[in-house]
Amino acid sequence: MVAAEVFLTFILVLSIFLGFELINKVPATLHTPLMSGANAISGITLVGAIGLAGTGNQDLSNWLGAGAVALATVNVVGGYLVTDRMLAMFKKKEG
Amino acid sequence: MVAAEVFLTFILVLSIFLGFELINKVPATLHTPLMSGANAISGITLVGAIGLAGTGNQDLSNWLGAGAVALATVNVVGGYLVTDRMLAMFKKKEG
Amino acid sequence: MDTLIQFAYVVSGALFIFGLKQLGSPATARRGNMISSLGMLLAVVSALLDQGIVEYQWIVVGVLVGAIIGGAAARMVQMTAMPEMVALFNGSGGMASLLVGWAALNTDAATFTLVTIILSILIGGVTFTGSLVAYGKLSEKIGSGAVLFSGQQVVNSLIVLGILAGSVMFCLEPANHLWLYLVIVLSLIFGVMAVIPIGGADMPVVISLLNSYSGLAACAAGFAVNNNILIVAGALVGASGIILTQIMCKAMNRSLSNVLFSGFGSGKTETTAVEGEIKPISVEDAYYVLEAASTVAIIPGYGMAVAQAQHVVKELSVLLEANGAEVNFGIHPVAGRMPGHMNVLLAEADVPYDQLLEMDEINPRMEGVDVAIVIGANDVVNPAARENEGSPIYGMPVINVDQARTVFVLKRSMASGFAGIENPLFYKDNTRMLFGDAKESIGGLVREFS
Amino acid sequence: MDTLIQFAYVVSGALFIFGLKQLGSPATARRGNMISSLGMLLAVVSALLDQGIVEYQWIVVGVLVGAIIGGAAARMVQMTAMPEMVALFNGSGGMASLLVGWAALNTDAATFTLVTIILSILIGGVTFTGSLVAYGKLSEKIGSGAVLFSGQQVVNSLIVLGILAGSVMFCLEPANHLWLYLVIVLSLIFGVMAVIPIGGADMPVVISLLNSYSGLAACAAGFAVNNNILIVAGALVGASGIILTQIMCKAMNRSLSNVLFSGFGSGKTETTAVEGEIKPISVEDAYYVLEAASTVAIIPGYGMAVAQAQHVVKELSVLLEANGAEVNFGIHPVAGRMPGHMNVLLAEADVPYDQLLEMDEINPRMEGVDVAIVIGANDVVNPAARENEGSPIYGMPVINVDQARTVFVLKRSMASGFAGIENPLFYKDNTRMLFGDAKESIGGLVREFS
Ligand SMILES: NC(=O)c1ccc[n+]([C@@H]2O[C@H](COP(=O)([O-])OP(=O)(O)OC[C@H]3O[C@@H](n4cnc5c(N)ncnc54)[C@H](OP(=O)(O)O)[C@@H]3O)[C@@H](O)[C@H]2O)c1
Ligand SMILES: NC(=O)c1ccc[n+]([C@@H]2O[C@H](COP(=O)([O-])OP(=O)(O)OC[C@H]3O[C@@H](n4cnc5c(N)ncnc54)[C@H](OP(=O)(O)O)[C@@H]3O)[C@@H](O)[C@H]2O)c1
Repeated sequence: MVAAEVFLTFILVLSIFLGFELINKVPATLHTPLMSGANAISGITLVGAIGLAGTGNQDLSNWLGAGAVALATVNVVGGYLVTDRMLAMFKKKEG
Repeated sequence: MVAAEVFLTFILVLSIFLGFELINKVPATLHTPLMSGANAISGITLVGAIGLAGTGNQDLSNWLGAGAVALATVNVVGGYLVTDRMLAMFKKKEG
Repeated sequence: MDTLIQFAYVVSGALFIFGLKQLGSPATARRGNMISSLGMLLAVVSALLDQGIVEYQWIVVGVLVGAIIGGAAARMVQMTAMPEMVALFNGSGGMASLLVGWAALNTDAATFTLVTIILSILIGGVTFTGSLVAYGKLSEKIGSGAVLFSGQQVVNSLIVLGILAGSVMFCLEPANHLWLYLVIVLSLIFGVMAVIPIGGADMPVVISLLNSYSGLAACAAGFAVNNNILIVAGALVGASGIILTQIMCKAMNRSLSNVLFSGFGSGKTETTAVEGEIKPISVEDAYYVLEAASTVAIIPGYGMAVAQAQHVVKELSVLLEANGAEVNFGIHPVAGRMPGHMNVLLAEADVPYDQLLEMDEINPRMEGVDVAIVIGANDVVNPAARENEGSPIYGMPVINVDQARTVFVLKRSMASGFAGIENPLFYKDNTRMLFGDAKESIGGLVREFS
Repeated sequence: MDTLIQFAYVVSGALFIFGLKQLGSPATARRGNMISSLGMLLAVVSALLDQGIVEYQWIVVGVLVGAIIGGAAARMVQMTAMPEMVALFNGSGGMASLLVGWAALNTDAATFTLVTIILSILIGGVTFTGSLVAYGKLSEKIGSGAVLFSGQQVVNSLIVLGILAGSVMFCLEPANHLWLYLVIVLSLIFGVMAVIPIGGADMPVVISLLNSYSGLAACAAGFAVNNNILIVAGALVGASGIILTQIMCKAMNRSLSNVLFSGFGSGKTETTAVEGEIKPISVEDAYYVLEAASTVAIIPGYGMAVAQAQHVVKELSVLLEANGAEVNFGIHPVAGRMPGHMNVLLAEADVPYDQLLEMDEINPRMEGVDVAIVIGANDVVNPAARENEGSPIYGMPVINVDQARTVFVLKRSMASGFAGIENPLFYKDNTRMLFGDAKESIGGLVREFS
């Protein structure tokens, strides 16, 4: 009965509010990792790209999808690794 | 394609997270109004009840719906009014 | 049109969220409540415009009846009776969810829908009777003690089993109404059984929890009638109730399961051996001490609500300030019978909210306080919680009034507070007991000052 | 199966949320990033299990290529080059969204879908080229100044009009690929045009904003392919980028539109009349002063990143502490070229994060500081922001090093910082300039100590 767009919009609105609440709490110390970590999450496009790159049709859509898979993966893998590398360096004073 | 239940669950999960983030910030001073204000919101069942009370069939469903309309309205009207009455009393020191 | 209505629900969800956000600060809280009510209005109007609705008369009747009852109750309730009021509204919301779930039933519904229907009936039913019992205990219409009897656990287990079995059978055979009725009746009974073993003073925790349940019931009803806004709003309420419950439990240093299942406050008192003697003081002598004090801390508790003393307390604080003293209020998170109870009462009496200090703010200052006036508070100022490992409230954070130079305790007798335990504070060297109804004692002080 | 996959997306959304929550505290941040990456893994695996997928070879090739590039880049990048790296990743994400939008196109799509497709192409394209230009400016592969030419506004307006017209025509005639290509090309051009008029030092703001856009592009792509998790994750990223942008603008006391449209830092310097004389100091003399200091505040800035001096700075701080001094770091929110830039560099050098004080924490203590060592910072310690109403950075909160007993400023010359304005700090009585590359100067101090 209810159209998918409605659900999607609802989800969008809720996520935006949630994003604001969550990010507002991150302290300045962590802003660079936050930036690269969020960047990695934006690689979620990968999930959309996978569906388009695996249709089996040798058409434009498929090639575009494959390209998107590669680019989004750069974002995901690079983003998470570099964030982890940064965060591994953050240490509390012992004792 | 995607089933409505999936969307609804997504919405549920997001709302719960959002609820926790929002409420956690409310200071102790406002806990009573928060409680009655939240209570008023839970009267949202009214929206569901309206659809059931207006079918025009003179059947059990209709009567149950009408009953639910009355009860939920108590919750909504009473809840918002009493919260407002309480909050109207909260004052900051002048000057 | 239908899609438009659905988008209106999105907007009203956003309004609820905005409203709750603004409820987070005293300066914007009132606006927040308005915004939230606007969201509700929008949702209701949208629901009314739905094309599925062919007959408005019963809706109008229902809304009128509900609005009159709710409006009247909200206008007339006394601020001291807030907890009871919230309990009643809660119950009403729960029953509404039960009815919606029931009404949404049609025999060719999918299993998923059937499950959500039975959930909304179950949670709604428990919320309804549970809230009524909580109301009864709070308003002392029924005995507020914990009701415990032998075999209680067996009975409860049987009820739970019955509910489970009934629910499963209902989902398998939705056409057979027997199962439906069974679950309705059992969930109503279960609501009663779940709340009677809990002592009257623990009712606030129960009410918060039931508040959360009423939200969850709305959620379940939302799944049953496939409506987003019920789910969003219900989940917000559910989260809010759970957080308040947690806050209270933490402030009492007890676990939720301890509150729900242990029958605390049911009369089994654990005596703390106390030494020292009780030193009563007259209103006149108390006046002389206060006259000379330059910093005064007022710590209100449940007794202030009972005595309805908030207005005279405000008067006293003004007089003390006029006399050159610095006056602060120290508010314990579980003082009274509901979270934020003291704040509401003092707000009613026009005490500005920035004069109310939370426990963590006032405790460090306590050593510099000349006179701490304890008004009908007992457990929340009990030093045994800090000192006596054997005390049932050991570990609960309290306001350390005993560190002030002088402590006045205003109460009617030596009776114990809700926790039913002795309070060594009353026997300390620097404590003076000002016996009598709080309103009268403070009134006496006010008269001395003016 | 399909429903199962969808529920897996719900779980992975929850994991992203949990992950971001844990990113909120240094102690749990690393775990948070893991949780978030777990969410990503779950989402990707679920997508792979989708029954619509018949051929895996191109997916595998794409993932391998991407993983190798991304992994290598992440391993090899220097911490000082973080901003450039993020810009590149950003661009890559934007391009991916553009391609997904394009690939999702089929001519019998509904108008709503067409709108979301064109949105994801548009936002993705702008993000892509915008990020590339930002990368070029930051890494100084292209001139970092603001590029302004006459008629720029006219050109930009024409591009925007072209995009609008193309988008509308595309939605009306999706079969005519001309409109699609027009929008793609124009949005790529627009990305360039939007970023070139912004000075190199404002790039961090631009990157944050583009970060936000890349999230929004993912959202739009999510609408286009009807996928919840894209929307949730995209919105979270969108919100995060906007908040970081706001924080930076606020810390610079400028509005976002001022950053985006005014070409600040494009060479037009506003001279502040300064009095006093410059007093250079040698490493040796600086050592004697530091030896006697009992409280030292270190204020790093962009120059520390340029000189890669973080490790010697850490050495110096350890030596100072061994010498009995209390050492704190004062971190301005926009020190460096990226929010949190200094924190990451100092973390790399093993400075514990509880030794890093934010501006609001260190400023009240500044009067008690014996020596403030300013390492390659300039604008963030410029007292003109506090004192000189005519200064272009007037009103920007700064670290008040001039209130310390003695200030050492380490920089190579009298050149100005990013804002291109004079710094009266250098002329104050209590300031000594220690000229030279920061790494060498500090290295010299370290040698004196040991
Ligand atoms: N606030 C919440 O959310 C919440 C929730 C759950 C449980 N609780 C529990 O409730 C308790 C609250 O502590 P509390 O210190 O506020 O109250 P309390 O410990 O219950 O003590 C109240 C005191 O007020 C006195 N009193 C009653 N009527 C009075 C009157 N008319 N004039 C003067 N005194 C009067 C009583 O002594 P007399 O009879 O001698 O006068 C009694 O000792 C805590 O144990 C807390 O754990 C609170
Ligand atoms: N962090 C952010 O997120 C962000 C975002 C947007 C804009 N900004 C802007 O960036 C600026 C940051 O301020 P800041 O004080 O950190 O930096 P700054 O004002 O740009 O000054 C950096 C100073 O470091 C010196 N320096 C450069 N290389 C050096 C080396 N190898 N050794 C020693 N000194 C060296 C330079 O002087 P010499 O050339 O004489 O050595 C320069 O004066 C602010 O204006 C801020 O608004 C920051």
